[in-house]
Amino acid sequence: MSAKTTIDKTQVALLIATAAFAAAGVIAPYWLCFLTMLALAKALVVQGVVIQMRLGLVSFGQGLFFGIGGYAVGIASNFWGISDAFVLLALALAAAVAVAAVLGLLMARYRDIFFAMLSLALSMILFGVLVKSQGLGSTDGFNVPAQSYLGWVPAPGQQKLVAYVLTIAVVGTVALLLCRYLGSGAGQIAEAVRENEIRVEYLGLSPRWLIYASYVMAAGVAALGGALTAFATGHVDPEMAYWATSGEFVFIALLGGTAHVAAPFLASILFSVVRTYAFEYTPHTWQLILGLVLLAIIVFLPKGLWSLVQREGKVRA
Amino acid sequence: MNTILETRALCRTFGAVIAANSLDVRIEQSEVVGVIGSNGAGKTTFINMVTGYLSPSSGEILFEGRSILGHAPRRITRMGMARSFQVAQLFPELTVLDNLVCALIGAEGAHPSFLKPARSPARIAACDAILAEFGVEHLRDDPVRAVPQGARKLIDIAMAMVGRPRMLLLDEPTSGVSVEEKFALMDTVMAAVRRHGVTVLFVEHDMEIVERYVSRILAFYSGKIIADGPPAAVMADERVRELVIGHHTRPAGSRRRSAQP
Amino acid sequence: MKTTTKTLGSALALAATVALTSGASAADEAKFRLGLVTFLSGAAAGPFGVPAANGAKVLIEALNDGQVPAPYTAKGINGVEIEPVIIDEAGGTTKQVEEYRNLVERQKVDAVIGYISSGDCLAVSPVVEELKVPTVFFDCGTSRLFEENKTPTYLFRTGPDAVIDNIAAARYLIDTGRKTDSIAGINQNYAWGQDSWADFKATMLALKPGTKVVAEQFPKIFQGQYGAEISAISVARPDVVHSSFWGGDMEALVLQGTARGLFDGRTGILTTGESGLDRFKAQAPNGLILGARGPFGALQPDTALSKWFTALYNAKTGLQPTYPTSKMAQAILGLKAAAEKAGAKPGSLPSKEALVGAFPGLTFESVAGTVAMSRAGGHQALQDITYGEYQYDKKADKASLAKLKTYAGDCVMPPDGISSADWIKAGFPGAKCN
Amino acid sequence: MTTAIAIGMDGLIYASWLFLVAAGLTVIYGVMRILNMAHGSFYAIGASAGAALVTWYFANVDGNAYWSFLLLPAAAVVAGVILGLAVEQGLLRFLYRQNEILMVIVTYALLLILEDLTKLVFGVDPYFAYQPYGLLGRCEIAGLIFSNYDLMLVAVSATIASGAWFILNRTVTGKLLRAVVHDREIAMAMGVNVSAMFAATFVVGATLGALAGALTAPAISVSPGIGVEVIILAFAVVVVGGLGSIEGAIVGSLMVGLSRAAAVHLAPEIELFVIYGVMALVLAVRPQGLFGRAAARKI
Repeated sequence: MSAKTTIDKTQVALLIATAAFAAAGVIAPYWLCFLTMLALAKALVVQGVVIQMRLGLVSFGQGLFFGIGGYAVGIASNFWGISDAFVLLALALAAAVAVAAVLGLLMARYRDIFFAMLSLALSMILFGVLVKSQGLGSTDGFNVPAQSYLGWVPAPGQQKLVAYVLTIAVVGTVALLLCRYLGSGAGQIAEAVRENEIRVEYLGLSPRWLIYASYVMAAGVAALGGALTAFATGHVDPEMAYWATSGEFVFIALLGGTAHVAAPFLASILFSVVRTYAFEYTPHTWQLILGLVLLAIIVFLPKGLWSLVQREGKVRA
Repeated sequence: MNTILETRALCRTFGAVIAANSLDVRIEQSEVVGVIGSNGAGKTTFINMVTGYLSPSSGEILFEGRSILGHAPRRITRMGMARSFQVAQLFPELTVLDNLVCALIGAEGAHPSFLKPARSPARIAACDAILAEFGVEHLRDDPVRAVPQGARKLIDIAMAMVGRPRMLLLDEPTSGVSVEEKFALMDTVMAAVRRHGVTVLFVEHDMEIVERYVSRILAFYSGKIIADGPPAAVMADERVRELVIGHHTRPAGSRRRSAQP
Repeated sequence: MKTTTKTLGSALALAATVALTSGASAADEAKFRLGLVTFLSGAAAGPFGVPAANGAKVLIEALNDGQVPAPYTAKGINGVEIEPVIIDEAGGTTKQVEEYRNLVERQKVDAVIGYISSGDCLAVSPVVEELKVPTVFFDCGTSRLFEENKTPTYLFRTGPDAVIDNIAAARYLIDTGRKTDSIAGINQNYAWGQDSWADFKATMLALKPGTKVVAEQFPKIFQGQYGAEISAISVARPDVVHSSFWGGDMEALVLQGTARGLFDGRTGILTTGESGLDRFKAQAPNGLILGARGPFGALQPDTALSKWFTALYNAKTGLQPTYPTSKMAQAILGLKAAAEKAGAKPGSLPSKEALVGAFPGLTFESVAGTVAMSRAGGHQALQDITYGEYQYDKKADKASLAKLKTYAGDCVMPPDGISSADWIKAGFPGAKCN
Repeated sequence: MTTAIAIGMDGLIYASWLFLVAAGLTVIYGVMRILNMAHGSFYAIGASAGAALVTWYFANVDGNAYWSFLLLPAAAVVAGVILGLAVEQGLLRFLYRQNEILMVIVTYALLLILEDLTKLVFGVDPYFAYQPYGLLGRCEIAGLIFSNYDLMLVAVSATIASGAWFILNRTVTGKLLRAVVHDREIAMAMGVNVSAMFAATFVVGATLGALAGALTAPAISVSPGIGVEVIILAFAVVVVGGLGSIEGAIVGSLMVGLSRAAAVHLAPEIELFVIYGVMALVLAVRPQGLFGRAAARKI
C-alpha cells in the first residue's frame, strides 16, 4: 500500500473512532464518560509533549499551558461572565499561543536536559504566581460554572452529555489535524531535527524555526486540554501547572510512544483506567504500581505501547 | 570564466591555534578543485567557514559575487552552495527514501507545510530518480542505520545534490570507504556532478583520487595555502612533497573514529 | 491501515468491558457502602490522612459489632452493616472529582465521608449536589465552602470552619492577658496558610486596634527549613508569633524555633499544635499556645463517649487520637445519627433524601462533645473550640495543656448570611461570648 | 546591619544544606549523565533511616547522647550503599545506552516506587528525632541566636565540598573519573573498568543523598513525601551551577541560598519565585549553567 492511502485510512479510522466515542456517550455509564473525557483532555496535553518529543525535546513544563488553558476558562467565565464554550476554548487557545509565542523565542535556543529544566522552571513560575494569587483562591483554586453553546443552554440533565460530545468533537478535530501534521513535510522534518539538527540546517531549513512552531503548537493543544479539563471537572487550581502534573504528561507520552497519532489517546485512557483501579484496589501503594508499569514499558517496550500494535500489524502483513 | 566562490584574507583562530591564516581563494565556475593537506591543516575549517558553520575571525567570503559573511548555513545552502560531510550526516532512524524526502522538502522551500503530506507521489518519484542516479535504489526502504558506510557517503552527497546546488563542497568523500569501493563511489558522484554542471571543491587525503578527478589542487599547510595550480604542478612542488604528501602515512581506507554516535 | 481501526476499536471494547464488569460490583443491598476519602500518600498522610483512616476503621468495626455506647448502640448504621470503601485523596482536584464520580457511580456508595484538602472540598462540592449522594466533609476548613455553595442539599460539614481557629486564637491571647502590641506570622504559602493569617490578623486588628504587624512570612509548604524566616521574625521582635503550620512543618518550626530562641520572651501560638503534644517533650517552650481546630484530641471534653473512644483507639493502635481521628469519628457519628433520625425501619437503609432531610439542624453527641448542625442552613456544624498552654514536666516526662479556655461556637463563628471576613471587619455582630 | 548579617548567615546555612542535597545529584550526573529524580527518595530514605535509628537509640540504649552524631551518618551510609547498589546493579546498568531524557523518566519511575516502599518500610507516622539537634547548644551572632547544629552542618558541607574537589582534581581516581566523563569508550579501551566506576559513583551519589537526609533529620519532622520536595530544589541548584560540576554545585547553592535568604528578609512576597527566577535567569544567560561546559558538536 502506498504512503498516501495509509494517511487517508488513518484519518478515516479517526473519524470513525470519534463518531463511535460520541455514540458511546449515550449508552456508557457517566463515570466512564467522565473518565474518558478527562483522559482525552489530558491526552491533548500529551500530544503537545509528543509533538516536541518527535523533535527530540522533552518538556517537563507542559503544565504551564495546561494551567493557562484552565485558568483562561476559569477567569473568563467567573470574572468576565463569558459562558460560551467555543469562545472559552478560543480564549484558552489564544492565551497559550500568545504566551508560547514569546517564551518560544527563548525555548527554541535550548536542547536536551536544558530544554527540560527551563520548561520546568517556567511552569513553576506560573505555579508560584497562582499560589500567590489569593483573588484566584490560591492553592484551592475556584469552581468554573457550566457552559453554554452558541447561546443554547442545555437543561441540567443534558449538560453532561453535551460536554462529553464537545470534548470528543474537539479531540477528534485536533487528532485529525495532528494526523495531517505527522504525515506532513513539517512533521517529517521534525523527526529529521531529532535525528540530526545540523544536517537539517544544511538542507536549507531552520531547526529553530520548526522547534518554535512546535512549541507554540504544543502550547495550543495543551491549552485546549486544560480548557476541556476545566469544563469537565468544573474546577481549576494551581496543581495544573505543578511539575508533577507535567511529569505525568511525559509519563503518558512514553507509555504510548511517538509512532502514531492515536498512541497518546490510547495511553491516556489506559493510564486512567490503571490508576483508577490502582486507587481502588491498592489505595496505599498505587504509586508503586504506576512506577513498576512505567519501568516495565521502558525496559520491554522502549517505543511505547504502540509498538505492540505495529508489531502485530507487521506479522499480519 | 566566472568566479563562483571567493575568499579574501580569511582568518580563523581557535585560542592560540591559527586554523586559517589569510586565505585568498578563487574558485571558477565548473572547476573541480581538490584540497589536500595534513590533519589540522585547516581544510575542514575552510569548508565550515565557507558554509557558515563557523564564523571567520576576519576576512570576506563571496559566493557568486555576493558576501555571505555571517549568513547561517541554511541561508547559504538556499543560495546554492551545498556540502557533504566527512562523517555522513544523515537521519539514522529514517529510511533512505525519507532521508531524501527531507532533502527535497528543504529544497522546495524554507517553511515546509504543516498539512500537506510529506511523501507526495511527485516527491517520491523525484527521490527514486536520485537514488537511481546514485546507485542506491536497492536500499530505498532500509533505515539508514542499517546501511553500509560507502552507501551512506553516497546518500550524504545525494542529499546535498537534491537542492540542485551550483557549488558543492565535499569533505573527504572517500574517508571510511573501502579501497575497492572508492573509485566506483567517486565515478558515481562525479558523473552526477558533471551532468548537473556543478562546481566542486573537495577535501581528500587520497592522492590517487585527487589526481584522477580534479582540475586544480589547493594544498593547505598550517592554515595557509602553500600551493595552488594544476595537479601535476602542485604534486611536483617541493614544499607540497615535504609538508603534505610526506605526511600521508595513514593507510587508505582506514576507518576514523566517528564523532557521531 | 487496519491496525489503527482495530486498535481504536479495541480501546472502545476495553472501555465497554470496564463498564460492564463494574456493573457487577454494584451495591450489596444488605450493607451501607460508605466511601472514605483521606490522604494515604504524600505529606498529609502521616499527620492527618492515616490517623483519620485508622479512626474510621476502629469506629466502623466497633459500630458493626454493636459495641459503641449510647446513644449509638444500634449496629452499624440503623442496624445495617457498614462497608467502607477507602480511596486515597492524593493526586489533585481533577483526580479527586474523577474518583468521587467513581465512588458514586461505579462503586455505588450510599454516602461519602472525606476530604482534608480545602481545594478538594471546593472542587467536589458541586459534584455532590449533581450526583445527589449524602456527603460529609470531615476536616477541610475553608470558609469559602458554604459562602460559594449557598443552597446545599446533600453536602454537610461536621467539622468547624477554619475561621474559628484564628478568631479563637486571637481572643485567647487577649483574654489571657498576653502582650500583643506587635504580631508576626509564619504561615505556609498556600490557601490554608494565607487565609489563616488573614483571619488572625483581621481579628487582632478588630479586637485591639493599633496592633502592629511587624513580619509576615509565607514559606513554601513542606519546606522543612525555616532558618531564614526565624531570623527575619526575630529581627522584627514581635510580641506574638502566629502559625497555622501543620504536621511535619509545624513540628520542624517548633524544633528550630525553640533552638533559635524564636519563642524566648514572646508568645507563640500554633492553631494546629495539639498534634505534636506528645512529641515535643522539651523541644517546645512552656507557655506555647496550642489549638486543635476545635475541641479535639487532647482538648476533647471529658464525656463518656470521648473516654470510650480514646481508650478503644489506644487499645487498637497504641496511639492517642489526634484531631483528625476525632474529626473523622465525629463525621461518622453525625452521619449515623442523621440516618437513624431519618425514620427508616431498623435494619433497612433510609433513602438518600430522607437522610439529607434529617441532617440539617441535627444535634448529635460526638467523641468531642455536642455538635449542632446549625449553620449554613443546617449543613455546617457549630462546635466549641478550645485553646491551651503547653506545659512539660521534665521529671515525669509528661506533657499537658494548662489554662484551657473554651469558646462557644456562637462566639467565634459568623452567623449565616455574612462572610467571615466581613463579620470580623464589622466587629463580630451577634457574637455570644461568655 | 543585623539584617545583612542575618541574610549572610541564613543564606550560608541554607546553602550548605542545599549543597549537601545537590552534591550527590551532580556527582552522578557528572560521571554517568543520569539526572536522578530518585535522588529525593535517597534523601528521604536516609532521613528515615537516620531518624529511626536515633529514635531507637534514645528509647532503648542508655548511652552517651553524642553517639547519635555517629549513628546518623552510619545509617545514611548503610542505606545509601544498599540502595545505591540495588538500583545500579538491579536496574540502571542495563539501561546505560539509553538517552539522558529517558533516564530521567526511569528515575522518575524509581521515585514513585521508592516513595511507596519507604512508606511500607518506615510507616507513615512522622519521626521526630530531635535529640541531636539540641545537643550542641546555641550561640549568638549580632543579636541573633543560631543553632550550633546548623553551624556544624556548614562545616560538614564545606568538608564534603573540598573533599570532592580534592578527589576529582588531585587524585588518580579523580583523573580516571574525568577520563570516563570525557570519553567513556576511550577510557574503556584504555583499560579503565567503567562499569565498576559507574557502580561506585552511583553508590557514592546515593550515599551523599542519604547523608543529606540523615543530617537534616534531627532538625525536621521526617514524614512521607519529604523527598519529592527536595528534588526540584536540588535540580535548581545543579542547573544553575552547571550539571555535573562540583564547583557549580557550590556556587549554585550559595546563589540560591543567599538570594532566598535576601528575599525572606527584604521581600517575603517574592520568596516563592526566587529559586525558579534565579534558575530561569541563569539558563537564559548561560544555557549550560555557570560552570557547565557547552558540548560542541563536531562535523
